[in-house]
Amino acid sequence: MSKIAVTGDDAIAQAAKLVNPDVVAAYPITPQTIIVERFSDFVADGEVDTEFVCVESEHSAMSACIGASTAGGRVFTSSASAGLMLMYEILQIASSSRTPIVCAIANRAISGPINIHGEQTDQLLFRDSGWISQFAETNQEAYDQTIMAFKIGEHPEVLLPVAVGIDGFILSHAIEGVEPVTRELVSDFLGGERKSILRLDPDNPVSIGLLHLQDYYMEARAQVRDAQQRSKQIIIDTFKDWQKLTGREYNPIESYQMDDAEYAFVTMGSGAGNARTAIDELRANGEKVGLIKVRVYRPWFGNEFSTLTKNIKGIISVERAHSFGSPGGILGQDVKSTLFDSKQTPYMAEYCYGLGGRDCLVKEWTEIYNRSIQGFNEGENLPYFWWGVRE
Amino acid sequence: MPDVLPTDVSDEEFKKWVTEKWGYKKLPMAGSTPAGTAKFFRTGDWAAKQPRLIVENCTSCYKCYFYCPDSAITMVAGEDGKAHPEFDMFYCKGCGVCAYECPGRKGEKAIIMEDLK
Amino acid sequence: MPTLKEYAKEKVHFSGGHRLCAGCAAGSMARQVTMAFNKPTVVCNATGCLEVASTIYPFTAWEVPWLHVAFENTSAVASGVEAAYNAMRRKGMIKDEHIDIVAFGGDGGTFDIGLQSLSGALERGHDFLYICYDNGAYMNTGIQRSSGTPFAANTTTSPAGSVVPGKGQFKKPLVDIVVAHRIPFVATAVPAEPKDLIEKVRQGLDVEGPAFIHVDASCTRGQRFDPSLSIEITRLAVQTCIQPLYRVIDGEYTMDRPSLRIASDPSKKKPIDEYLRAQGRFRHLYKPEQRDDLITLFQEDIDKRWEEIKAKCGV
Amino acid sequence: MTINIIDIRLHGRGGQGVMTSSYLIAEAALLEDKHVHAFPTFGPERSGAPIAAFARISDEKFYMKTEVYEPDIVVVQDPSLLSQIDVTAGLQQGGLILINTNDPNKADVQAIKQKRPDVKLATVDASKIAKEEIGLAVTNTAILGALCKVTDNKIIKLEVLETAVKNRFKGKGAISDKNIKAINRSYLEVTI
Repeated sequence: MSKIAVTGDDAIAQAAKLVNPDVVAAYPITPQTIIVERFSDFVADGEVDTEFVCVESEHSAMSACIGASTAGGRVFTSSASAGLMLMYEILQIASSSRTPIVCAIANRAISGPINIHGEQTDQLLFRDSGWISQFAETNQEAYDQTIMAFKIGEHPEVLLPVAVGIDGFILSHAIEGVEPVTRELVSDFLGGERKSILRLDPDNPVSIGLLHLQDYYMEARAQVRDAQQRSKQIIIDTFKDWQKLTGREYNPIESYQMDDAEYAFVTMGSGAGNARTAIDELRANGEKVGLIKVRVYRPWFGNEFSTLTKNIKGIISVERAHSFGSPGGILGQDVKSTLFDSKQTPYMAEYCYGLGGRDCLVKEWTEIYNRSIQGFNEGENLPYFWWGVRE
Repeated sequence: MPDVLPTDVSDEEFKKWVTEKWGYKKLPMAGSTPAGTAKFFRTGDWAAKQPRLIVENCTSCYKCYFYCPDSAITMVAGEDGKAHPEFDMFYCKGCGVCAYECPGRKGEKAIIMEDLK
Repeated sequence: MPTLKEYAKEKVHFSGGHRLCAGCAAGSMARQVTMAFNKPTVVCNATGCLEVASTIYPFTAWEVPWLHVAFENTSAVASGVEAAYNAMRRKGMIKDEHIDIVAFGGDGGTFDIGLQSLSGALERGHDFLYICYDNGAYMNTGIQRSSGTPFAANTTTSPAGSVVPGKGQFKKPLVDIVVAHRIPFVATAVPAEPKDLIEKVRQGLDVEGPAFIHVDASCTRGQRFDPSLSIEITRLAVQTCIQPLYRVIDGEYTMDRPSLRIASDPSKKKPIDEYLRAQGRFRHLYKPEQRDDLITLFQEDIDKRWEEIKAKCGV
Repeated sequence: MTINIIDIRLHGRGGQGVMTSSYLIAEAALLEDKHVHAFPTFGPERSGAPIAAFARISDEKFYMKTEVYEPDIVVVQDPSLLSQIDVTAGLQQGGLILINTNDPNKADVQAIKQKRPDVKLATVDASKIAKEEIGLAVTNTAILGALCKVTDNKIIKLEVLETAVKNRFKGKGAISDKNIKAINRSYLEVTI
């Protein structure tokens, strides 16, 4: 099929259309609005057979999603930033209720001060909630990962909600070419006609969401922990299945120019595009640098990450997110703790960049590289650094 | 092992679940539990008093049945063929609502509360 | 309409063994409500006494499918459940049968933190019945005031001190707020009138679209009275016209018999003094000295509301 | 390994459809199997405020996702912007600037010529064309015909742009034809 020109938001809406969820409960928030608007168009034009619940807040959006998913429906929603903050409480319950809700996120800075532009802190803030958390670099990835998210989340050994993040505006409002797939392909991929999976079944009544006291609470949480662990293999398998159908390769941890790399950038989302471009330029000048792109952030694929960093001298972790008062970045902490277990610990430099949508040019990525290498050559790790902040 | 709901857990199995304190690998998913399992939980030991029926004062008005908060009253046909309350002391918390609300016959209560012996 | 005895044949879907307080009116209410279930029914429950005490894992008193998510969102949860059933029924994934959906919330989960999600669900027109069991404070967490707490009541966050005599505000007119959403069915009820309550639940479930029932449910701990009096206190609420019983069907108000008797014979209307004296939460209105000023204020407010509701019901 | 990328920056005012222009360029380029990334700047600006949009086009796959700071081409949809902002900021040596104006001899247009003698300056009265052909002074489509011409159809071919316009206005009746007429006129009327 020839490519379609779509924004990131539109790509996600188109993907959700092919999946044809039973229920979409969502509340609009910039820069996610196009997803909700486009999906509303599909409902209005009869292109989907979905109950669209146009709720009065994100809190109710996620609550309605849990209700719908617990009832047995296939459920999709979408949010960002303050919206995710409002549904934060309920996000935790989505995973413990084992509801495979798919939530697309147009990542946006969190107030305050108020800002509507790209930043991943919003999605990283619920990293501990039991959600499977992924990021996309391009609109094509956003499209593909949205479809795959349903298969991963709904797998009987997983049954967890899945978040797919795209950087606000940089992807959400940017047009790129996306190679579409057919409804039939998606239907086959998701296992053909979906059977009823009634959980609130009047013929087989159960109670869900009970008060767990000291005697059972840890056991309930351990189930979510195990489901997260089990999801790793399912994610890998799902990515492979998708590749068989579309030829497009996906890995939880992606690499670029890593075969002979001595140094590596680590990042997530659209920033990886600029990193690649900088790497091309650096390589042209003889630098042995590569990129590790974390596509799946939770569960954390530590082994896959370690395999890539076996022979690496220095790691430059660059994230469009921040954590006040922490020893480093949010992603950076995962990277560091993974490296702690490896036999040869490389040097590490951590950067926070691009908060609130601030652009980071390709030449800045090169500067980040040069600065880091200088430090590594002096035999030092570089302390957590906010790139581009005026003093 | 795929996670499942407890739709086919029998009463016997549920009793094991509680007495053996099952671990997370055995427990159904999503903190779910089979419907109506509270019936196995004794709240009768909360009671300091217990109701006693004085059948000749009972008019089979059913009020005690509707007001009992604890499903501790069932209406059972007596020797007179009329329905009278029977108290399930496995559940009864001794609140005394039934006795208070009992209209009785000619001002004489059909249910009175007595100290538990 | 069936008689009370006939209702007694209906199955109760709320078992014993729950851990509500001895003499809890919410327990009586829940039992009566489930007697009205005559179709496949699903219950969504907001966090609160009823939820916590009826479902301490792995025990549940509920014999129908039951779901709890959080405190402030049970209307939204019910919205999602309804939407999913509609979609799955349309797609032929589940049996083509109607499933009744009942949502329970306390006064905290309804008047206060859950009001937004309730309003949203009513506006969207989901087909479900919301039952607010109002015991006049956050009883689950230790008797903190809610906007449903009556005037002058002593709670842990509106304590009767040496200067401030309990809650300074009158009860939020929640039923009026719900009626303003122009939903097809709104009613008030008390567990002291089981036939009336069960009828209303059935009626609320049978209408298409949202239905709402406000149940005055007493609380032995928070309102402070002997457990044996819990039903009597809700009866007093009706007799003093603090909780007039009526229904609003498609905007038409009808007064129900227990209140109608008072409307037609004003001598039957009890002064609120009887309601207040029966409860420890109003003790400061009588000791160390009787606060007739506050009791009069309270009475005037109740009288005004009673006249309003009589006028609306055309009696 | 340098990829040949054409960077375009479009200037206009909020409400004039600058975003649509950038999207149309991307949609047309995609019809020719090119690789694209096109997006507007987004701020709190409402109708009337000066805004910009970007389109990045290449025959080869590229990954870059930054805004455009050193454009090869600048398109100015609203002539009143010339005296208010520096539309030539970062414009590549020997680049191209296309301006919507009813008079190429106006002082602000001439000032750009003087300031940047190295760039190719083209003008077209897109407002007039849009008014006459579409009935609205919305220049976002009209000016793109001129862009095809001044780039010798190398970035977007006129007929491909027509297809993109048809796709975008599918099902909207005569609007599509009117826009296509406007594009064709600006293609013919643009002057360098």
